[in-house]
Amino acid sequence: MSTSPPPLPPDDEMRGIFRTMTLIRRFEERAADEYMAGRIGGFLHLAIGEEAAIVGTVCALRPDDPLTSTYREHGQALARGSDPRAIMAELLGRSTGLCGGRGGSMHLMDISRSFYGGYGIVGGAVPLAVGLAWAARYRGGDQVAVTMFGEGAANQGVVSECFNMAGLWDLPIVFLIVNNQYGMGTSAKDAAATEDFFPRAAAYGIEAWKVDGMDVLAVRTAVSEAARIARDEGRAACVELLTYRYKGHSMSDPDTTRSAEEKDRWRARDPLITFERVLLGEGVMDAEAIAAMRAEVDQVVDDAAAFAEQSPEVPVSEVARNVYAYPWNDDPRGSALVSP
Amino acid sequence: MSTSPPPLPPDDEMRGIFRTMTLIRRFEERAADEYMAGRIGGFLHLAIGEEAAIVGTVCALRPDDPLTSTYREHGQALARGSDPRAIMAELLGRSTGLCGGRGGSMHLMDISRSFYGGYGIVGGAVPLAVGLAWAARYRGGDQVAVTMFGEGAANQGVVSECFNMAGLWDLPIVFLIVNNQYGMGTSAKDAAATEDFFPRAAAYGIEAWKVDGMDVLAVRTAVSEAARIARDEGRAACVELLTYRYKGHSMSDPDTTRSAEEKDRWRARDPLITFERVLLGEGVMDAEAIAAMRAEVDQVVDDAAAFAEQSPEVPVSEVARNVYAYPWNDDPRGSALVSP
Amino acid sequence: MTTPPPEVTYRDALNQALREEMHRDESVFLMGEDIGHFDGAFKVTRGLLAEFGEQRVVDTPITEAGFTGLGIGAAMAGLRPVIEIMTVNFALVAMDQIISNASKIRYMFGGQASVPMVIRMPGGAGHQLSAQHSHSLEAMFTHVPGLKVVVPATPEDAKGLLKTAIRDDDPVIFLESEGLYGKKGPVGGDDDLIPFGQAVVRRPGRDCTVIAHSRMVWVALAAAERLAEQGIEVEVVDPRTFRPLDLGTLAASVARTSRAVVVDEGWPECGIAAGVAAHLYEACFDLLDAPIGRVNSADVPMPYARNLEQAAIPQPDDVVAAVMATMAREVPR
Amino acid sequence: MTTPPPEVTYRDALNQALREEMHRDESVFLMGEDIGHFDGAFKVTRGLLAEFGEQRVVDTPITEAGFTGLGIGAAMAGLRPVIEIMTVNFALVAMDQIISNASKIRYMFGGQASVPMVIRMPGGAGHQLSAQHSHSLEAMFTHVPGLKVVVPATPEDAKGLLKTAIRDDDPVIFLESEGLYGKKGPVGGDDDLIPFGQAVVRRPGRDCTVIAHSRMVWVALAAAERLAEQGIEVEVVDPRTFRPLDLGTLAASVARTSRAVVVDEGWPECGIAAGVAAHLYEACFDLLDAPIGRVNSADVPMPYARNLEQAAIPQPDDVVAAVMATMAREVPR
Ligand SMILES: Cc1ncc(C[n+]2csc(CCOP(=O)(O)OP(=O)(O)O)c2C)c(N)n1
Ligand SMILES: Cc1ncc(C[n+]2csc(CCOP(=O)(O)OP(=O)(O)O)c2C)c(N)n1
Ligand SMILES: [Mg+2]
Ligand SMILES: [Mg+2]
Repeated sequence: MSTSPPPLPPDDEMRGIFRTMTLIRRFEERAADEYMAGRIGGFLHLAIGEEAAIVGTVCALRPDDPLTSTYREHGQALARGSDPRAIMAELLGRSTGLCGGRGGSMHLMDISRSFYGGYGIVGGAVPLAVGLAWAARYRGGDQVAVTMFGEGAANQGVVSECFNMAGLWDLPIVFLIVNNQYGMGTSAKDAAATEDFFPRAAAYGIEAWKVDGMDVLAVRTAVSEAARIARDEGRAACVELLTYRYKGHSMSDPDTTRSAEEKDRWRARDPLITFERVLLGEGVMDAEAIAAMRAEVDQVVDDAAAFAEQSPEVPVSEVARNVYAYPWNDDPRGSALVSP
Repeated sequence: MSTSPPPLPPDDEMRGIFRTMTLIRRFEERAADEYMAGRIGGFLHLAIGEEAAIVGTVCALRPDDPLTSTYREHGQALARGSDPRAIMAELLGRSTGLCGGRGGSMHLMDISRSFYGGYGIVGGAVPLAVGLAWAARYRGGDQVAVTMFGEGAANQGVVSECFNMAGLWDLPIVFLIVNNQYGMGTSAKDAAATEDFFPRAAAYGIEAWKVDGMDVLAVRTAVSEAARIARDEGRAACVELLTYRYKGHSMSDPDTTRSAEEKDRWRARDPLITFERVLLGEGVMDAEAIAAMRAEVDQVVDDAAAFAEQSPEVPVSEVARNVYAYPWNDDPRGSALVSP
Repeated sequence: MTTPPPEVTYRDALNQALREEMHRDESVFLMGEDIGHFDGAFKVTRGLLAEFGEQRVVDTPITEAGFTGLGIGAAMAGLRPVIEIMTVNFALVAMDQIISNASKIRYMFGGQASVPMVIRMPGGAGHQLSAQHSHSLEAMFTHVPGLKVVVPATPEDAKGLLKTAIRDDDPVIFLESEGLYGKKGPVGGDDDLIPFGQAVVRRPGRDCTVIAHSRMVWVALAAAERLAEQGIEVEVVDPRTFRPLDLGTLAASVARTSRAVVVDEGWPECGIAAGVAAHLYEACFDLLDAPIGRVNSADVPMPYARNLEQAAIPQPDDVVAAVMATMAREVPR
Repeated sequence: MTTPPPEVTYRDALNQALREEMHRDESVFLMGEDIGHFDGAFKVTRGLLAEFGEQRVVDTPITEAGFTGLGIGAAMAGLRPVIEIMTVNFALVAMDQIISNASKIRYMFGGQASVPMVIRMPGGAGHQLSAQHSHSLEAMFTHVPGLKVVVPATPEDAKGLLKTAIRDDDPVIFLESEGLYGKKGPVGGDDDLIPFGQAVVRRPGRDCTVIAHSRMVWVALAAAERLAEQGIEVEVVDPRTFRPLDLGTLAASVARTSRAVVVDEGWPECGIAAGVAAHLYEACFDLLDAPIGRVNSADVPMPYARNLEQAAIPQPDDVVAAVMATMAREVPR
């Protein structure tokens, strides 16, 4: 939106951003190993390549701004500061997991950090974020709800419904379209009538624009501006973040539909490498500091994996816990329908 | 779209348009009487005030262009040439009805006239029309599918999905947003983020614009152009028709939310009166011819009502007919699930 | 000196519940199509916009998936939304929000979040609204763990159960009957909550238990009158909620009568009657003298014509016939 | 000289059916997410894009309501769409199109229009996909008149029933099991259609009838093995379609065994097991020696952790236990 390049964030924040991006990358690489070793089941969707979009977003928000995501949300939880141990334990389905092993990789939530969860139905979480924005305004709070979803999700009707509600009621919400150019194996070109997605929000009177989602500072600037519009002007905003995922859709995707050439082109723009160059160039960190940071992050990830692997399984007797607000029926084969 | 006023249609067509608009008006007034007399049950949604939008559309289409509508669709059936007797009998739930008394006012269909039906779920028929367009193209036909839906329906997510599919696949379809400014009792202003609806289609690369839906010739011109785009250029188009309904949402609506002043303002633009002036001014019909036409139409409507009232009820033994392609179970209390 | 309690309609009973709970708790708000300026399609929310303002009584666009999801999000944030889906038929476009989100959020996030939300939905047939507007979807919602399902038959229950629903910490599917809005009866006061999971005997009887809910309670009671004329005394039991289900009360009645008929306006296959019957067969297998009768709507999309529609939905005579069939059965002992 | 028939996977059996029917009838086309360039999420449509081109094998946006509705419209116009909804879980966003349109169009328009369409949907649990991705929604579809519901358990049935579905003039809900795609078996040829409404006995037995469909057939057969070791011979019957249901074959088996257990991966309330049991109680009331056992998934949203998930879905041991409970019952004659 603004034309002159914004000033760089303070050095501390720059280092924090880089550390978080590195943590996400390393954490997910380790998660992939755990998956290959058979300790993680189900789907495992990695956001490797999309770290700038995630971290640039989270660092532009206040910690109490409610955030929702898709199933590709390890990064959001990590960026919000959730314990890597609890996240990894969740991926391994252990009782120490962030969600007690009930959700797994697709359904992380850390409500104590205003991270309102990862959801598996494409587009399905977007109205929840509208509701979080609604609640903030209803209570007179100044939080801004933020929802990240894919360009594939932007084709789901419910997302348009959300644009309309947010525009109509001037809700404090930021829609972030994470355009990684693919929905599973299908190119956005084969799924969407137009190349750009943000004009769909604009058709509902929502301020909307597109930025380079590989550049963490560009994302940070855009999301800050969007959050400002939402917080200070009480209007919805939408930013499309153009990015790329380096891995398949999930660990089970052989990733054969995207050309090697295309992948290489986007790998050349790896957000971690790019940002490392900025840090070095601006003298925020030197090679030694970076190496030390990486070692520390590796340590955190090792520790998280060890913690998760050593954590106990969830007792099977607890399978029917938390279906309802009170324990309704402890017999997993029984019917929760029968009254207590 | 075009700037110079298009030439008037041939006199014959002008007369036909006026007769059809009159027929719709009179037919619906009679239907209202039948409803008040208790002979029509359920909902009865009248399109009185919207005749220009309906007739201007249908006269711009080829008879084999598939058309879908909402529950407010008596006019579409009449304009397509369905027998007024069969329509009125359907409204009365008689065996001679257009749909054998199964559908009633909301679910007229005359597939022999490529009228693919009236549907009750707001927005729900729009994808069906996309499918009709798909089928036309699949078969190499040059029909254009046309779907009429309200501005309230334009808020339903599935309509956006349809814009995307039509834009993506360049389907021969015309989306007609019948903007009568209200969805049931709620003003469009209270339900939509923007005043105009057509930009939503435009956000998907669909050619889209707005016209005066009270002017039958303006509608005819716009829909002709939209159909031309769809038929000749093989691209979707969208026209928003600004109009007004003079009656409540349905016969059971006391219609208290709209101001008398607003109603008067729109009544002054009654499409029948306006078009009558054009006919008189252009010398296409004189007062006498108009009176004769009205008498003839009244005759048709009287006859339709008499026919319907005298028609037999549907035999109750047929309640389970047409659930499936073959008669599955004749016992209305039995289960169609049990195999024959 | 005892004046009879004033009678109010089912519609107004609901209105009272909403008003009282909104006064009691600022976190309660209403949202739905035409509920404000139009007073609601069935006038249940009449006057509430004027009383509570646009922040708490919200007219929505026709986007059921969107605003149901909004309600879920707001509930996660601790508000208590009461969402009106104009009729249950339109819940079909919001099914994903209800089943994938509302019913699962507490569980799949390990208990971190609650969804204290009510989804009010009128439903049922009988007004010639034909196939797309006549659903009774109790079975679909009852199928889903994580939801609570409430089906009031009287003004008193409508009020007391709605108040309970609003204070409940789980998502409640609150199914009203379009055919009952005008029904009058006494109602409780501000503090008269009716707990979930407590069936009620609407009419005692020894010969056969008739289980019916919502509008079908009245159909069953009409049938009971006719049967009484023939000396058959049926016990009409109203479960009032299907999640939770008060199987104890139902089974106790069947244990006394040895016979049961379940009346349900929904379709027969995998329906409420089948579901309740399955429980009763299991609970009372040795006590039943005859197979449990099921009275459902015909297994067809609802027809428009009045005579067809009346033939397709359960009538008192259908209940009479089912009870008679049950009674006529030779006891195979 | 008799070589055994070649074995193909359930996945490839479906692929054969699609390919053969597409060759046979030009009006058949496939549409769904990732079915073309990606070969389908479960690779069922592998190679078909290359063979039939983009007009007949169509990758869609992620808009299940939209393209399901498109399919319905195309079917009304006389084409034969085979829509793939990537998994049944995502059918929840298309529920309105399926229930309000597909199932009702023939009826509510008095027979003027047909909807000759197949909606293919993989489903079921067992792969740790947790709450939003593990549904078995057979009961919801079976509830709805106007739909046909098909649940193949073997490659042969997958192929033969899919061919029948494609040629059928009504909307067919074709539910595949994610857990069966790799299962091998013989399949029929080009003309081997399997009619709807014909149950099949998968294993004969005299002691108890076990009714199971789709993946549960294999769970039931494993249980049957274990039971046989104890001298209990169960008869495993697979209904293959729930609409129509071959109650005759099911009831005949129960009439022989006097005992039944229904195994169903869906939830218990108003589920398939309840629905089938209700029919059997009615058909075989005097012949049953014990209440019909129901083995369902736990009444909970599906948990992620492997041990919890395995505990929540029906296992052979659960079937064994249900059969034993049925057998242990004192016969009250
Ligand atoms: C309603 C629905 N349809 C289909 C799927 C299967 N699915 C999971 S992720 C995905 C692709 C989503 O693409 P996008 O929104 O761009 O997000 P990305 O995976 O690229 O982050 C699909 C089709 C689903 N989970 N939900
Ligand atoms: C999905 C759905 N939600 C709600 C309704 C109830 N309803 C019927 S018509 C209507 C208003 C529709 O407004 P609009 O689309 O503008 O069409 P109009 O009635 O003005 O012609 C509503 C809310 C419905 N039929 N379907
Ligand atoms: Mg994507
Ligand atoms: Mg309107």
